[in-house]
Amino acid sequence: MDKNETKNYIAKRVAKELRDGDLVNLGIGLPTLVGNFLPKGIKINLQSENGLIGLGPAPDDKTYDKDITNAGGQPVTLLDGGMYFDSTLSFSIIRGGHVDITVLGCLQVDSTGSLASWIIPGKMVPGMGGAMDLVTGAKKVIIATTHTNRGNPKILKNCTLPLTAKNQVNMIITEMGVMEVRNDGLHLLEYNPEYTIDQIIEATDATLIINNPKKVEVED
Amino acid sequence: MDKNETKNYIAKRVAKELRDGDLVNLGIGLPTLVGNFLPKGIKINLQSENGLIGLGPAPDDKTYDKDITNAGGQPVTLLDGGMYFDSTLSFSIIRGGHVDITVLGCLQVDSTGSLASWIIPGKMVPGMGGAMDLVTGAKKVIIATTHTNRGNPKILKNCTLPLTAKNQVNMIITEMGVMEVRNDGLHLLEYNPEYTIDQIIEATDATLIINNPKKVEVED
Amino acid sequence: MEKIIKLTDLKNHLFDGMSIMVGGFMAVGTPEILIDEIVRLNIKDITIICNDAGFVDLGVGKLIVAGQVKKLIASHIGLNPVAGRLMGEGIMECELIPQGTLAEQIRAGGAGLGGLLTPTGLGTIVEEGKEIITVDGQDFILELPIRADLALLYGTTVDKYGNTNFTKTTRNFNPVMATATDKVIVLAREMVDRIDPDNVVTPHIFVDYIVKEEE
Amino acid sequence: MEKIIKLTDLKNHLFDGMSIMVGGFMAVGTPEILIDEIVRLNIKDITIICNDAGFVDLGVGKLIVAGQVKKLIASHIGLNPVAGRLMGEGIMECELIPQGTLAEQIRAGGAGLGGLLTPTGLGTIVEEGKEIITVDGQDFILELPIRADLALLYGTTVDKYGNTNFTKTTRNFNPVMATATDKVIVLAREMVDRIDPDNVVTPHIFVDYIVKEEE
Repeated sequence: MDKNETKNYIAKRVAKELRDGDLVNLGIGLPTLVGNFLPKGIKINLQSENGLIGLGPAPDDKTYDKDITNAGGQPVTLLDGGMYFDSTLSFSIIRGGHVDITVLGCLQVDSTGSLASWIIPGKMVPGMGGAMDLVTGAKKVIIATTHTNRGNPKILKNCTLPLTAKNQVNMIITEMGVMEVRNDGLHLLEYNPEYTIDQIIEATDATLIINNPKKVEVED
Repeated sequence: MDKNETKNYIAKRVAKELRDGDLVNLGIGLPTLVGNFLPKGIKINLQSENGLIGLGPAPDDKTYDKDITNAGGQPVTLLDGGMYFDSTLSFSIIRGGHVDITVLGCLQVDSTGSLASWIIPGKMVPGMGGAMDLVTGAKKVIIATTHTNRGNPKILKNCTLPLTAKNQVNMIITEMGVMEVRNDGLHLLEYNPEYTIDQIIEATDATLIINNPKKVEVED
Repeated sequence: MEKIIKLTDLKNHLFDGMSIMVGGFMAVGTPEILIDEIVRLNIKDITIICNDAGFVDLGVGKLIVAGQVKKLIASHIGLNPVAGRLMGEGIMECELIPQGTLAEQIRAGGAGLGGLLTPTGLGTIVEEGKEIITVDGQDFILELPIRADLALLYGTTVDKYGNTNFTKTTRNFNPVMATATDKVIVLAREMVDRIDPDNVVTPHIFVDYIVKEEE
Repeated sequence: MEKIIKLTDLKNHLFDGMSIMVGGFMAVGTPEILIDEIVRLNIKDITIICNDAGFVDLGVGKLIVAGQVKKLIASHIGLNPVAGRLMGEGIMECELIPQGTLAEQIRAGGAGLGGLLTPTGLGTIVEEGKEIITVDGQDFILELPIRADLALLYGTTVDKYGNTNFTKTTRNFNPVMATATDKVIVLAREMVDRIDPDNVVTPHIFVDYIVKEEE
């Protein structure tokens, strides 16, 4: 798989976690792709924390409106039934547990469900934006990420960078497989048959609990 | 003065405390009358804590709308420029210090600016409604009340009934005069020349600090 | 998902001992026919969270008069003498809360906050049994979130998605209650095709079911 | 009271060392020409409270690039590399706050609350130096109110009273900031005769002055 194929593969598998009617917040980058691969018959509501529900596709020349952007500042559109609101209601929705699923990227994620995604001290300090609230408030937190970063594991026993949230991640989905954070550790539930289990273990710093994992199934 | 004249006298004197552009919340009963006696050229904004600013007069048959009521549940109207909002914004306005003046009645009020107005244990327990927030949040709290209740003082050294708020009242206006709560006690700033100073002292349980009080001036 | 249900379906969402938030201020903005249905079904031991006790024949007052309310959480009960009597006789538990604090507690319940610090009620019996927290030398009462099993709201205009608006002073506690319960049922005065996305007060994601006032 | 002022009157409300809340999210909903005027006037040592650092040539980013900002309080600075550099070099103080916490702190500042309890940031550096309060066995961070001297907002439609609405995603932090400062100035994209009283977002009592975008 090339880079784009990898991203789409991950996004397709994440999309299978969505249920009809879910309120979903997708982070910038890879997570945004999830919206392209919704299972048939499934309608979800996409929230953007800058103040809308009913996020539609990027506009064309005709539908472009500079007053409608997503949390990344990019122009978007609003679907029928969607609406706008201010930042306090937006985060009441997020912190209050009204978001069913949030999908985010990471710098690091670990076997206790802790996440690091907003700062590399001395190097990159973009800020946490809405990520800390999303990870704390959403009913289900899915990290969608490449399994490694330039060959270095991103899935660690314990995050070493400053955290975005402690013990809040529920699921990690990569091009290698699907992992779930449980009380006893990180379970490999599904694996991509393009990789051997040994390769996955090798690419993972965290200890994986492996108990008859299934093969990942996504449509081409 | 008969009962109505007394009430109007008090309301007229309270009205002189209002400044152009003030946001004002008037309690049910006597305080409501204040709106009838605004000084010339003064426009104020009346708030009702159930969710509006721009309270107008009671409706006639033509303007009656069952969806527009004040905090007493009575039908009212909305003036040009007025608007509706929900209870959280209503009390952000009140608690947040955005109300310039609130005028309320009382069961008891005392020389420390404490107020009792919401419960007579075992007898009458209407509840505090929005009064505690109003008295705590408004920039200036004026108690508009008859000086006594069936001959018994309402202006006490210390309230004996459960409090609505502690040390929040700024001014007490009765048919006998105008009193201000200061750090050193209750000052009689103005008196109604229909009464002697001795009569006022006699009708007041609290100690009055009296230092050349002026005569109350209200228009007939 | 189809959100519109019949009034008679309301029973599927009710149970003895449940807690219900009811929108409205002195019964302005209260979904009366939903209340009537609960009276008819004789659901028992309800905890009601509402701005006030309504009147004996209007709003949550009807549930109180019918003896169905175990506990009332409200800011004011003065216009329903039966509420005062039942409270005085110890038949109905009644927790009186300053109106602004009640609004904030419900908001906290819906917004995932663990509580809020308010100056309202300091030095009064409202502070009894509560934690006092000092910030920069100033005291505040720590008030905790309130949530309930169900919210019953009265929407003026509702679209098919469940977006809901409340006209004039019927708004009051309705929008905040929509955020703070496990389930939200709106009585719709009028169903409309569309609400301007800039003017939606309660987004559809908060609304689980809609009952049309005129079926 | 006449609320409409000229852009050149803005200087009467500015001073070195002041704190300013600026509406907008990545410069969407930011009153650009008010920012330009502050750059022109070269007001110094400003504390800016804004969702983010804008861009080098948009939003509060322009003030940062001009070296006028002593301290920035924001949730995100990633799209303005100058902000990151000035922060890294210790030239500009920067307090990064989770976006939802920032919104709540400003709300608390406007609503007279002494603070709020949030789970956001627990177990991260966000909790450092803050009081942790346990409610029913669950930990929360006590976050304190934020206020400022001035708010600069971008209203889409404004009536002569100062009632203000914000269209689409330009709304963001604008309405809450209107509540939490000593003075509020709105840049009006369009003056209108009337806003439906059911649809007013920011009531006129919060708005002190209005600058028309097209004079």
